[in-house]
Amino acid sequence: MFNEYALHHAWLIPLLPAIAFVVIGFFLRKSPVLSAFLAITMSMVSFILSLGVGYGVVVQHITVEHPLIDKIPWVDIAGLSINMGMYIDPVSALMLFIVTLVSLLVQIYAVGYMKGDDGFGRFFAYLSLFAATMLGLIIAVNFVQMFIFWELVGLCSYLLIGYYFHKPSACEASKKAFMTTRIGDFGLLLGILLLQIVFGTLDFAQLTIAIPEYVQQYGTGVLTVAALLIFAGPIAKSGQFPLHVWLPDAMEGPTPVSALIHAATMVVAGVYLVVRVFFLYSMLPNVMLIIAWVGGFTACFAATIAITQQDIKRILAYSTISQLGYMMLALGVGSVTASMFHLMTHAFFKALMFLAAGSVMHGLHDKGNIFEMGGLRHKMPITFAAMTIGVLAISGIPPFAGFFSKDEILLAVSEVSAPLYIIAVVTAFMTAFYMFRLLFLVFCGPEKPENNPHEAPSTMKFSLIILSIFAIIGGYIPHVYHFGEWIRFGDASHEGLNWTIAATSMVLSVLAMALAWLIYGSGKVSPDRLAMRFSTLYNVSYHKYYIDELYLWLNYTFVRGFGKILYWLDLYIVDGIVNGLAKLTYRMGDELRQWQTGYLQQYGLILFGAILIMVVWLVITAPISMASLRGGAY
Amino acid sequence: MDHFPLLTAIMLAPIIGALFLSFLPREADKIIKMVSALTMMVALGLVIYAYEMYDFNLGGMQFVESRAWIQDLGVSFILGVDGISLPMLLLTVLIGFSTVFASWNITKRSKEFFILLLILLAGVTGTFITQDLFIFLLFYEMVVIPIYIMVLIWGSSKRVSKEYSGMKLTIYLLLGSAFMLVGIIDLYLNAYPSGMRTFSMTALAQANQLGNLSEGFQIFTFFLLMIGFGSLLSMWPLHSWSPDGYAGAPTAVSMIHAGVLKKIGGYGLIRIGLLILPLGAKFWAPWIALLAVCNVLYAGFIALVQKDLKYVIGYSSVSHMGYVLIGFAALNGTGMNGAIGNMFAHGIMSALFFAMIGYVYEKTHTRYIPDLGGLAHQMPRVATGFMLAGMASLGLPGLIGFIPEFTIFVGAFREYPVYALLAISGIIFTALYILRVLANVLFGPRRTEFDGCADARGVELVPLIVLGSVLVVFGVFPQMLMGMVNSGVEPMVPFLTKLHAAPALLGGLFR
Amino acid sequence: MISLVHYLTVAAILFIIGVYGVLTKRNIVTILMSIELMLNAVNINLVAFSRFIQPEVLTGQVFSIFTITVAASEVAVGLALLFRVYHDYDTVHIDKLNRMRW
Amino acid sequence: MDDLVYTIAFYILAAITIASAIGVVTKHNLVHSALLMALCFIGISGLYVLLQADFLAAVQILVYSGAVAILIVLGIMLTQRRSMENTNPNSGWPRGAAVVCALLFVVILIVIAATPWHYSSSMAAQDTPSVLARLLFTDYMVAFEAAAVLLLAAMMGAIVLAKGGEEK
Repeated sequence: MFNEYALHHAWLIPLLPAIAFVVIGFFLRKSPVLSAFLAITMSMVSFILSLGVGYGVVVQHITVEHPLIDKIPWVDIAGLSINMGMYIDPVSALMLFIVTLVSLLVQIYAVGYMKGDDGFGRFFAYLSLFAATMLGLIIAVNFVQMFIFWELVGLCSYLLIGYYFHKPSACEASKKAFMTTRIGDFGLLLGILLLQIVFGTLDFAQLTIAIPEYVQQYGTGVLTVAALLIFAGPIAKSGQFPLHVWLPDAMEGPTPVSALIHAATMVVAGVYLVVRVFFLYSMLPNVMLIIAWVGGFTACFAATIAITQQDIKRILAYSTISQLGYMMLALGVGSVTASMFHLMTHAFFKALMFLAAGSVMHGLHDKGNIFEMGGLRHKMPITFAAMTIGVLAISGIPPFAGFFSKDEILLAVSEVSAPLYIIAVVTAFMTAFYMFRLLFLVFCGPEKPENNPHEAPSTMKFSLIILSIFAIIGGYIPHVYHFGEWIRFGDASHEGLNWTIAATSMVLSVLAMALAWLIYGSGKVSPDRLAMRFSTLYNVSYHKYYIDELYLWLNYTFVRGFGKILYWLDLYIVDGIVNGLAKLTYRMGDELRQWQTGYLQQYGLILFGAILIMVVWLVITAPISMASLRGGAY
Repeated sequence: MDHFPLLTAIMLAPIIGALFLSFLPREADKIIKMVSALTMMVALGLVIYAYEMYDFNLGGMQFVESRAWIQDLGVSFILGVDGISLPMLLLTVLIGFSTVFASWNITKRSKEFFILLLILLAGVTGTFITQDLFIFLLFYEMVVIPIYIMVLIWGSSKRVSKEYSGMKLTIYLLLGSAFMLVGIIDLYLNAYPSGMRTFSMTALAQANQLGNLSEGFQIFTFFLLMIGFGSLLSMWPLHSWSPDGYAGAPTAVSMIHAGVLKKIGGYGLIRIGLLILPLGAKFWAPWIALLAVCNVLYAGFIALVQKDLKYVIGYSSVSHMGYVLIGFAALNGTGMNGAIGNMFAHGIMSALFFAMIGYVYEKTHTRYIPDLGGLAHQMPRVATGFMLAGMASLGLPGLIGFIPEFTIFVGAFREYPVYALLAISGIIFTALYILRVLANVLFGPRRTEFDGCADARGVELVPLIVLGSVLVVFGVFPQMLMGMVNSGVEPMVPFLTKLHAAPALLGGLFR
Repeated sequence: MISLVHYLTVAAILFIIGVYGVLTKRNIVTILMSIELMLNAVNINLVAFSRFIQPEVLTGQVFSIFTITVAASEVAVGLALLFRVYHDYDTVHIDKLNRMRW
Repeated sequence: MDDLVYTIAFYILAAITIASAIGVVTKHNLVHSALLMALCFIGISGLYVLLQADFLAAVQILVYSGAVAILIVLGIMLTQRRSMENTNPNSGWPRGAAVVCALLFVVILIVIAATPWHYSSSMAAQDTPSVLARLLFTDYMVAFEAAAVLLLAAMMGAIVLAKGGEEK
């Protein structure tokens, strides 16, 4: 009964938070209690509905091959018709569950975290809007709907990163986020247009049928281009190299936002998009290879940066980039299952870690540098426990969630490419290292007297505890209950753990933990000395490979420089011609007005003279004869 | 005339208002403003009624009124609207209604200001509803003169003096109309033999099918019209009046100018250029597409480095007109739909932008971007308007700009993949300059020097609410706009298909 | 026999003398007088036409009467203007009144 | 006999008219010019008599030789303070003007000579004043009234102009 209702009213899931946004935005902004209450209630209902959807998917045997689609026309004009609707299959049901869950928990958390902030109502309005747009993206039935909500989540991200708009750094970060993703969107839009031109439709269900036929008939040339262009969108949105630069800066937003948007949900939209259009990518092995390499490179690259960062949220941000790279890698080697599995577990443990980090910063009055922290485990036991669970999960220690999903990915990669497998393993090692580094620096060691930490309020603790539970069991339960049979592309992948691979990664993680303890926990090896020793490497990593600087330079030199040159052209050439013409007219008038002597008699003389000349001229050239000159007969 | 002359009433409402105003004493400031608001409200109500009553299934010209006027010349007073002109009409009165409120704080010679404003609006309304070229020109000239006076008296001098910008604006518009006039007379003389000559657009549109217009003639005349309408639409390189003109003009004129007047250019290109001279349009379309790309990118880049708010939006509107042009140049139903939709969308967003800039300037007395900052602290409502307009401008889905732009891209990509690709890259630069403006003007630390600046309140909010809600509602339910536009474009689709099929020179289909 | 041509010739001479006066004299009064001469030349023409071409209808003479009326008004206004000019510029010479130049 | 008298009278009157007209534009003394103008007008009225326009001849003497000449003299009186010597000088380009006038005259003569005039043989109207009065008050009623208004306007204009505006 309920699952039936939920399935056919899944469009309510995004609509309810949207209503919350409108109501809060227009009426409740001034009232923190009411706006939080409304936002959380709507999220709660959405969550329950998506649980219903998930249950419905299971009992009604809705599979990836037989999705439930419902749509209504939105725009219908000559040559283009766009529908809006919902596309329910196990993948989107899973995403609905993840997003509504994390969003609900983050909103509850934010009640405590944002308490007393001036823009409390505004914050919840934005969060609701985000939830609405993200959920709309998940149930998209076609590329246009996907693109629309894709852009809108970008807007929410922009608004929320720039939430503290009085901070110049936040403004810059929000601008950067929007711009960087916009570049990706450009590619995405082009790809979508290309598909529209080729197929005349952008509907996922129709394309699923049309594309294999097309490939059989015409080959993959155009489709490769389209697929690569579309992949530009995920590159930007999911922070893949080289458009990852916005994600660390996005940490200027409030921490709940970082947890919700820039860790758990929005940034995985790119992964989700690739999964959604896997019917396209699966046809194009070359593109898949590119995706795999982009993902693998990003994973390793971001990890190397994370090692030397000092800001707690930045470390987590680079870790997010790295993990997103992992998911892309999994997709690139063709395993939707592994990718989605990791997406889910990552959402749990990364949100958990971000919320724990928020709790730390909340306790330390917005201090972010991990070297200024230490010994917090005594004053903040719950936060400590939560962070520990998160770190264990991301490092792939069994039986925490990350272990199972990571293993799945490594297994999938190892079957395709050895170099990528090595990269993935190295990344796993580095991940464990920098996560434990963070954990040891923040929570172990001596307490710093200047810090006066206090444990988080109860709403924050509530969310931490719930997410901790998911981070613990979120890997094992799905693993046991045949995750891969539901979430897949093509045939169900194999079950069970490959113990060689699992053991390798586990051993490496433990080694990394030991190394981190050696350097940052026990103090046996001084981190400063290491930094001095490998100063070039350290600096390059610390400055994120100078990519930000490069982009800034490119922007200033080329884009703005070009703008300046064109403006000069406009002012002095285009407008110069216009003004020159005006000046020419003026000059001519100036010359001609000299003839205007003011002597009336001169004018009269010229007048009569001219009349004479005209008469004579007319007679000579004889357009009028003498007879007509006479003026007729009288 | 068995039904109520709706269109005449719409056009006459501002004129009657202006007449009424001229009898009011100049001290009656409040009453003058209220009368202006009232007349525009009547016009708006009538247009919304017309929009609602328009029969989609029937399509074509509706609410037609026809009276003979100068029979010797073949001029008749024909009014009528279809799916192309009705959105433009709605745009005109929406913006007209908002401008009255955006000018609420004018105290200097307010009587003259509102009289001129209403005359201007009546003129614009007339150009969109008339079906006779002669009357079209008549109304167009009626528009130009009030603008000149308004810029000179109520304008502001920044980089260029208001005299310069007023002069530039007017001369460009008159120059454009001179080309237009020559083209139209040319057309008039050649379309039909003496004795059958007429200015009626419908009759002239038949002339091509009858084979009265040779291809060479069409190419030449379309060129004249292209220059005329192009300079109105600020087609590159005839655009340079636009930023300077907006910078000098008072808020209301900038709003009307960017919002509606430019659209007369696009409207004319479609209604007169394409429908009457299809072969000319086909010949010139690739060139228009090229110029459109220039518009988009060139103006977009320049907008990046501007320091005056109005210049940013001025160049931005030049850039957006590039999308309209490329949509037109695609010469297919999709592109045409997008071009017309985008004209409407751009009208609303640029008017909102200029209204907000007007408020900012009024309160802070500066438009220089580096001097501004953190205005979201003091003026959250104005900031909301700015955000809405900015986001619509960079084509955010869910606001009015997205669907038309997307439609244009679909239409143009099919015909000119390379041009379209370049034009689409404009979305990046648009975002760049819009975000730069938003960040530098609205965000950042609170500046104490603006603490005294009050947020928009009372009637000042009307433009924000009216235009903002149109922005959102038509964005969320685009079919409300696109359905109407489509009802005007759909009948043209077979015509356009035939045009595409016609060989480049001397097509048998058109003989 | 004196015919129309004679009268027209006399009128033409008179008219040309008037034109010459208007074109050459400095004094505004003389210019006014020359204009009167021209007007009279026209009157002679009108009356002569009336006499020789349609003697039974006196339309030409009626026109002459109107011309005389207009000429009288013109003289009155012209002289008034002359007084103004003399009062304001202290001259009656037309070549001094060349302010309407560049 | 009548013809001869008529011819002689015409030539004498024409000579007076033209000679005095030439005097108007050549005399150096303005007062002489004015008086010669009056003489010229009298000559013209003589021509009117020859043309059997007796009413017009009377009007010519009254209006031109009387009113206009007086006005002109008054104008001279009010604008000339010093001696009357050389008050009517030439200016500009007398030679050029002479050439233009001569050519113009030639053109007019050609036109007059080339036109085939169709003379009417019917008798001239007698009792011109009553005929004219009938015409003026029937066919030319509107024009007549307009002329009246014109005169009134001219009078008011002359007064306003001569009086001068409010001195500020």
